[in-house]
Formats: sequence, C-alpha cells, structure tokens
Amino acid sequence: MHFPLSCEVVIIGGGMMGLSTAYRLAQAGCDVIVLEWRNIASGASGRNGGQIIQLDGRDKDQKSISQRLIYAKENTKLLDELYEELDYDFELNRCGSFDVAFSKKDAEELMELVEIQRKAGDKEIEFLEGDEVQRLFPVLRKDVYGARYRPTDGNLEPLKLTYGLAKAAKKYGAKIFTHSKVDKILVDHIGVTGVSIQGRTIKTKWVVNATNAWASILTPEVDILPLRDVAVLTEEIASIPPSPIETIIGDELVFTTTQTRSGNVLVGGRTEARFRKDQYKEDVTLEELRENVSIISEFFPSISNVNVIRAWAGTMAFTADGFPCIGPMPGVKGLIISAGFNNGMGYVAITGKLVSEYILHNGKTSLPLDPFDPARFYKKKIKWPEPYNYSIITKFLGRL
Amino acid sequence: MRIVDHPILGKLKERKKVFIEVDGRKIEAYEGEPIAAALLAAGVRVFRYTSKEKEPRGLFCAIGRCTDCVMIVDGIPNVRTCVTSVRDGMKIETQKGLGKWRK
Amino acid sequence: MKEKEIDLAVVGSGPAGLSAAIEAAKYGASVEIIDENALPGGQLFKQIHKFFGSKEHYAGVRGYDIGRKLLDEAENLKVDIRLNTIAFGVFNKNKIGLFDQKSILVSKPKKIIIATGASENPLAFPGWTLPGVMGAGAVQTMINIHRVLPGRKVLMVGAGNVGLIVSYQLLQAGADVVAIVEAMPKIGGYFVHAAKVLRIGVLILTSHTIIEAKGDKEVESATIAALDQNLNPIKGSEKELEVDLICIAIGLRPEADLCRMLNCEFTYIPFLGGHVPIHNEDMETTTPGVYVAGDVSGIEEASVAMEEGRIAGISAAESLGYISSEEAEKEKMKCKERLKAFRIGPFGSPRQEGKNKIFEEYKRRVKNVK
Amino acid sequence: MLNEEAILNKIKVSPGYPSKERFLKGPVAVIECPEEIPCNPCEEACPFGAIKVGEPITNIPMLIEDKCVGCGKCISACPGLAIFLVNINYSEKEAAISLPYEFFPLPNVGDEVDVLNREGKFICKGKVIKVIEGEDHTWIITILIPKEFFEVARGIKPLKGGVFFGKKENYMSL
Repeated sequence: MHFPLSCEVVIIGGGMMGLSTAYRLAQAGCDVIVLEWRNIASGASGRNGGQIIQLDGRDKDQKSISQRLIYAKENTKLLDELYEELDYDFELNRCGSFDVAFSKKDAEELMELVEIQRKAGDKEIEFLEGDEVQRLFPVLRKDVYGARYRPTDGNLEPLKLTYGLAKAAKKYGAKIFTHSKVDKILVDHIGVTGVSIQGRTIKTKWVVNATNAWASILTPEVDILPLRDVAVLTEEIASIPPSPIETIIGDELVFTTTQTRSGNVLVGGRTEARFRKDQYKEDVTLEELRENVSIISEFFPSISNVNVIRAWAGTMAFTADGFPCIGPMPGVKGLIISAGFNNGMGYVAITGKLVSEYILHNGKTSLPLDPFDPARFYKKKIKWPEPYNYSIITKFLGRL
Repeated sequence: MRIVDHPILGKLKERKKVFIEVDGRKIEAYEGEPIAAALLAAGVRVFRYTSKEKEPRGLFCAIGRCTDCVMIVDGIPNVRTCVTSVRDGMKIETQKGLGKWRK
Repeated sequence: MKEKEIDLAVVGSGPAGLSAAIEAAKYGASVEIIDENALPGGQLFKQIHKFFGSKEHYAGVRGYDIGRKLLDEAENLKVDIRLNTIAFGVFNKNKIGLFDQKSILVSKPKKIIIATGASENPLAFPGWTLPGVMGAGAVQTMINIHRVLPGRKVLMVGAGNVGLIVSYQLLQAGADVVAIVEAMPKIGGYFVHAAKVLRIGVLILTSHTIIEAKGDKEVESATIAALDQNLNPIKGSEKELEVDLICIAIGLRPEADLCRMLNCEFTYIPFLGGHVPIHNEDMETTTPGVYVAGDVSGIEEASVAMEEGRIAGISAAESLGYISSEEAEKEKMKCKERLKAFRIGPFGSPRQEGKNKIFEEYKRRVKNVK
Repeated sequence: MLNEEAILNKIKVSPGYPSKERFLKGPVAVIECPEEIPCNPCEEACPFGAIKVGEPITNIPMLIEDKCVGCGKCISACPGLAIFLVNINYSEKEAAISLPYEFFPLPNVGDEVDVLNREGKFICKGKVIKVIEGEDHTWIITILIPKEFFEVARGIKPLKGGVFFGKKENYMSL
C-alpha cells in the first residue's frame, strides 16, 4: 500500500460511521484517509438488516426520550438528504416499523410506552390495536395484541448505503485503503501524532476510531462490548409488507425482521450466549440457524414454507448504557471515538455530520455531543455478564 | 409429448395416473413425476413471468438449481417444479412476479 | 435436533457417491448417503448409452444398468440412502445440516465424502431466458428419466461428448435435431459419437454459434452464424432455423459449495471445469477427513467418478481403522491403475495433467504429507 | 472431418480398416474407430481373436484380417457403434452391409430404405435383408446395396422422416 506520509484526518474503520464522517470531511475540503482492515462494510455495516428505527429499545425515561428524539429527527432528515445527494440508490423506504405484542401484558406495556413517548413530545408514535396490526401486516400470527408503530421508520440497504458513502467520499478526494490494519494510534503528551500501520507511520493531528465493536482494541480506555447476532435471509417473496418488526417477548426472545426492496425477508435475533472473545465469530451454528428459521414459522405461519437462502453472523456493539460513544477521548487531543452502535441507521447520518463539525470547527457542533460523551465511561471497569447474547445484554442494561 | 416407445428404454411402464390442475385446467400426470415433466407433457412450457420485465420463463436446469421453473403450488409461491413431485388434486398456478401467498 | 452419529456420510448418490459408500461399507464402516433428489443414482440413470472402457469399468453396459448394479450392491451392504434430503450446510465439528422436506436433521459423521457432481454452464445470448432454452443435461433428464419430450425440433449448442450424446438420444426419443453448432473449429467430442449422429443426417456446424433465440412466449426459432478465427460472428452469415428447443451443452462446473463451507482450498484448472477443491491421490481435501470424488473434484466422466469414489471410500475406511494401510494401498492401487487408462491418449492426458496440478498443489499446501 | 472424404481418409489409415484384398475375400468387420479412446469391449467380443487393442486400452483397435470370419459379433458389442460388417461378395452386383441401429420404428425385412454415407447424404437405395436384435437393444440391420457403394454406405435414414432430413441440403451451404 502506498500510504501518504501525513494527512489531516485518519479515520479507522471502513464501515458506515467512518465513511459517513469521511464523506462530510472530504466534502468540506479536508484531507482525509480511511484505513479499513478488511473490506468496505465487512463488519456490521454489511451484515445488519438496515432497519431504521428512530427510537429503539423500551426506554421509559421521559427526559432521555425527548433528548434522543432531537438526534433521531435530525438523523432522519439527513438520511433523506443523503438519499438525494449520493449517486447511489441505497433503497431507502419509509415504510414504518412495528414493535409487536403477542400477549395482553406486553400490549399494556407498549401502550404505557407510547403514552410516555407522546408526553415526551414524540408526536408520531402510536399504539395500534391487534386487528389494525393484522390489517397492515397480514402474514403476522393471528394472536397479535397490538403494536407500537411509527410511520416514518423504515429500512434501507446498509451495504449500499456504505458503498454510496464510500463512493461520494472518494469523489471529494478522500482516500480509502482496504486490507490496511492499523496497529497503533500514536500519541504524545499533548495528543494524537499519527497512526502506525504495516511498519509505517502516517502523521496526523486527528484520528477517528470508527471501528465500533472492535474499538476497545485500539482505545481500551473506553469499554465497548462486541455483540454478535445472526441473520437468516429468505428468497424473494411478495411484500409482507417490508416494514421492520422488532419485538421482545417475555425475558428471552428478541427478534427482528425486515424485507428488502427485492423481496428477501431478513430474520434475526436468536443467538447462543458466547464469551466476549467469541463474539467476533462470523460463522453460524446449526442451532442458531434452526432457531432463527423457526421464528418464521412461529410468527409468520402463512409463509412458513418460504425458502431460506443465506445465513450469517455479524458483530454490533454496546456500551454500558446502550447509547453510542461519539466524541473526544479525554486527555488525548485529536482522538475521537465514534463507536458502540447497535442501531446504526438511527445514527449514521447525524454521526458523520457532528464528528466532521467537531474536527472542522475546533470542537464546535450544531448539536451538543454531551449525551454521547466518551468521558462517561472513561477508564470505567464494567462487569459484563459472561457469556452473553442479545437478550442477556439488554436485560443487563435494563432495556428488557 | 410423452415418449411412449423407446428403442432402448422400451414401452412406457404403466404407472398410476393422477390429475393436477394448472391455471384451472385439469391435466393428466403420473404419480411420482415432477410437476415440470407433467406440464411439458401437456404442452405447457411457460411456467412464470418475471417481476420487473414480465418476461416468460420455463424449465432450464431441471435439477433444482436455477429456480427458473418456480410456480405457485397449492398456494405456495416459488416452488421448484423440476424437483417437486405431483400429487393428485394439486393446484398449480403460473407465477406472476413473486407470486401471492395464500393467507 | 436429533444427531445421528455415523462413520461416514457421503453427499450425493451418483456414480462416485455410490462407489465410495460401497467400498467403505464393504470394510465394515457405517455409511449413509444423502441425496436431495427423489431418485438415487445421480446422472447415471439418464445415461442410456453403452459406456466405454474395459470390462472392469463396466464397458459396453448402459449407464442405467450400472446404476442398478451399484444401488443393489449398496443396499446389500446396508448403506442407508436418504433421498429427498438436502445437505444445506456443514457446521462446526463435521455436523451436516439436513432438511428432509419436513424437518431439520443432523448427521454427525466421522468422515465426509463430497460427491455432489456438477452443474451445467449457462450461455447468455439474446433470448436465452425464453422457455425452450434448456441445459442439455436437463433435456436428457426429461427424455430418458421422465420420458417427456420438451421440444420436437432441436438446435444443440456444443459438439462435445455431452452435445453429441444428447443429440443422439433426442433422435432416439423421436425429436429432430436440426443442427449442432460448435464455436470451435473442431468437434470436441469423440469421433465415434459424432459419426453416430452424422451418418443419420444430423448437421454439425463447426465455427458456428447461436446468436439469438426468438419467440413470443417460447422459442420459435434460432439465429445462428459462422464465426471467424477470433470467434466473432461473421456479418451476413446469419441463418434462421425453425426450432422449438435449444439445448446448451457447453460444459460443466463442479458443484462444490459444501467443500467451501468445509474450508477446503481450491485451485483453478480450466480443463477440469474451473475452480476445483484441492485433493491428493487418495481424494482427501486440504480439510482432513473430508474427501471428494467424481465431477466435484474435476469434470471428467462417470467411469472416472466410480474409480475416484472407490478410492475415497477405501481411504475413509482406512482412516477409520477398518482396513490396514497395506491392504488399503493395494486396493487403491488397483483403482488408480484403472483410472490411468482413462487419462491417457489425446482426450485423457490433459485431464491427467490437470489432476497432477491439483495433487502438486495439495503437497504444496498441506504439510507433513505421508 | 465433416465430409465423407475426410472421414473416410481418417478411417482408412487406422489399423481397424481392412485391406482391399481382405474386402475381396468376403465378409469382414470394418472398425471405424480412429482415435485413441479408452475402450476395448470389441477385443473381448471377438471369439476368433481377430481384434486387438492390448495395453494401454487407448490403443486404436487393430483388425487381424486373417482371423476375422465375418461373424458380426463385434457390431453390437461396440459401445461407440463404430463397427460394420461388409460383404462385397454377396452377389454379382450387390454388397451386404450390416450396421448397428438404435431407432424406432425398425425397418422390416424386404423394405426399401434410403442409404446414407458417413456424413448423412443420400447415396442409393438399399434393401433390408435381415433385422436381428444384438446385444442389449442394439439392433443389427443388414442391407443390400450396389457393390460400388460398399466403402461409403454406413447409415440408413430413420423411417420416421423427421423435418430436418428434408431440409438438410438447404443448410449445407452454410
């Protein structure tokens, strides 16, 4: 690789977060390079379902909700703009999303949540009765009790979004190096001086660690937890409709489905508990495959004969409060963390915008980064459960 | 067209006849044979139309690989007719695009 | 999920898979064969011509009779043949995921032989998606197994052995073969196969190819044209043939998805069909305990597949401890000698060269070879 | 390779093709198998040891002329259907050719058939004098033809009369 000797900004990680930032920086005329250890979108960016769920989880804190809404709304607006700007159709579809209840108890909880959200200023969210959900989503199991529904949610093709961002970043002069693994972020007593890669040094004053689930390897001061999930994909079928469904049933089962533009239905969520070191494994066990496939027959009985054509695993990330880390690393000038995402579509556009603003305007951003400040976890020892999977972690975080 | 007599394979063996329905038309088939064979024997070669260009498609690989021969069988779309055996009373429909699932 | 523990699982019940299962079972191994089709035998039962070779190769016997013999032998040896069962993947520790059209099952063999055969190469030209354009193998299945003629007037594309043999069989089934076009300046198949169709009036046009398939909803005609030395169509040489079936017989490629899932390494040997799993002379791949046999290990022919299957079966039985190394060596040598006969001469030696490259690649990549 | 002359030239130089002298002596097997392919059932089929392939089995089959009595056992034993029996001494003006045949319907004894050469062109009319079932569904048809065609008559037009037979000449100019 012919790496430059120096540049203004080094972004580590060729996923959608890193490239979204690279795109904004390059557009502003900044000399930026992206270093990716595998290929573009090899991690979670190319492996997730692309569900756009603006307010994920079952957060009941009104203050937190109203704060999150500001970022979610801005992200939504920016995604729409990106869809126009990028010379790449990433299949954005604002088809709404459902959080479905299959018991009276769950329906009551959703009703309560909707009420809290509405009080917090969320005007879009609504509760749909079971028969209304049935009407909108006819392939769903008949015993559906209701759903939390947001009409402006939807889905997109995350791999295409990431490629679109890469293409646009390159158009504005960003240099993207794939199969280029950064060994170390170089710092002196003041701050960042460069990165060390394949025995060479690239000098820079700014480094963005956008490696998400892998972030703690380069910056261990902030503990970001990798979490592996499994997806199975069906053949192309007619619209079921495409709207993403995310649901939590009892204490055990969390699953998600979404349908791509071409008609493939992606189903995921049931995984075995694994140890932290094994969360990066991208193979799928037979049990996981079977369990995820069984979600289809369990919850979508009328399409239970559909053919499953692919299965894979990918690794997303969690922080100790479930929200990402976006902002400066305490004590190291020029080092930005942009990691800890488990709902990438809800943050991709706004993250690129805010991180690029921070770099271009000396720490000033159009929306405050405080809620995502990495300082909240700086050198904090977190006692994560071992082994774990999605259900165990969300329960640990109090999100179930 | 059925090959009734063959210089090497001899006369077509007596097999149990069944009836299947293709787009409302009743056709004769033999127990155990794939749907695609019964359709070709009845002169049906267009099995489906593609979703975007609405182009006709038919049997191509006959080993369940190419999925060009899929049809709606008993309400289930995308059934590979080259590797699915006929059953008496089976209802087969020409698939348009991705087809419709019976709810 | 029920896990079935067994000595050896063979995926594919064609000539290679059956031969492999028979050998391993003969020495006492518990063997199951997995096949996604409703009928066993792979492509053997549609081979209605007499096979070449020597007596040991079943020469002069028609393919379906060889298939019957192998099936009887396998049944006598209590080989469990699971039909209508798809091996959809191989997971950690040699677990094979199976789907029998009802539920997911698991086979947990100590050794695996992949004998999944090949699939036909497609050829893209305007109209190639029209109903009535089919793989030659697909047509052969329809006429010889299901006894249904998919068309009456046929254009065959490709004059290799498959194109020539299927043309002959189409004639036997009562169809008219209007022409066989071959892009190369020479017929690729054996002289005797070409002679059989020529002397009853079939036209073989070398340096010709199909340009377009035409028809409203299905094939009604085909446009063919002559090719120049660079294989470009010669303007003005186009002719339209009234046909309702176009058969594509331009070669096969190994169906090696399971080998990929088993992390077998591959090498590129165009003469053997492209990317083939690397293996040694005992048919073991770069993943220990995983063997290949037949077309999946390089496109050749059924007679070769049977010998490779036997070698793989003996090797598996040997590594399972059912047969001593000396005896295994002796038995494998017999197969290897018979194999040699198929890999000499103008048609055979390029295959031997291809196989040698694969064996060498194996030695390069696998340390501590015996 | 596509026309009669080229095919005949290729076959004539192969060791399976009888000499002129041997043809003159009466019924003889004509082995039209000029390529090195791995195959030897003909060797085993001959009760008189008149066909030799040997080792390796890709050797081109050789006809040992003096040993061949013209019994015709090899015709249906050959998987490639490449062996014919030619008797140019059948009568004063006629030669008898026995050829392998695997199409339906079969001709009947006494039928007049169109006789074709190796490239499938009509050369003369012939009369069927014998139809026997050989090994495993390969029939052997014996036809009488004018003597001068003994070296080129190798096929009969299948009786079904398919579309392409009539049209073939149209495409020959391609």
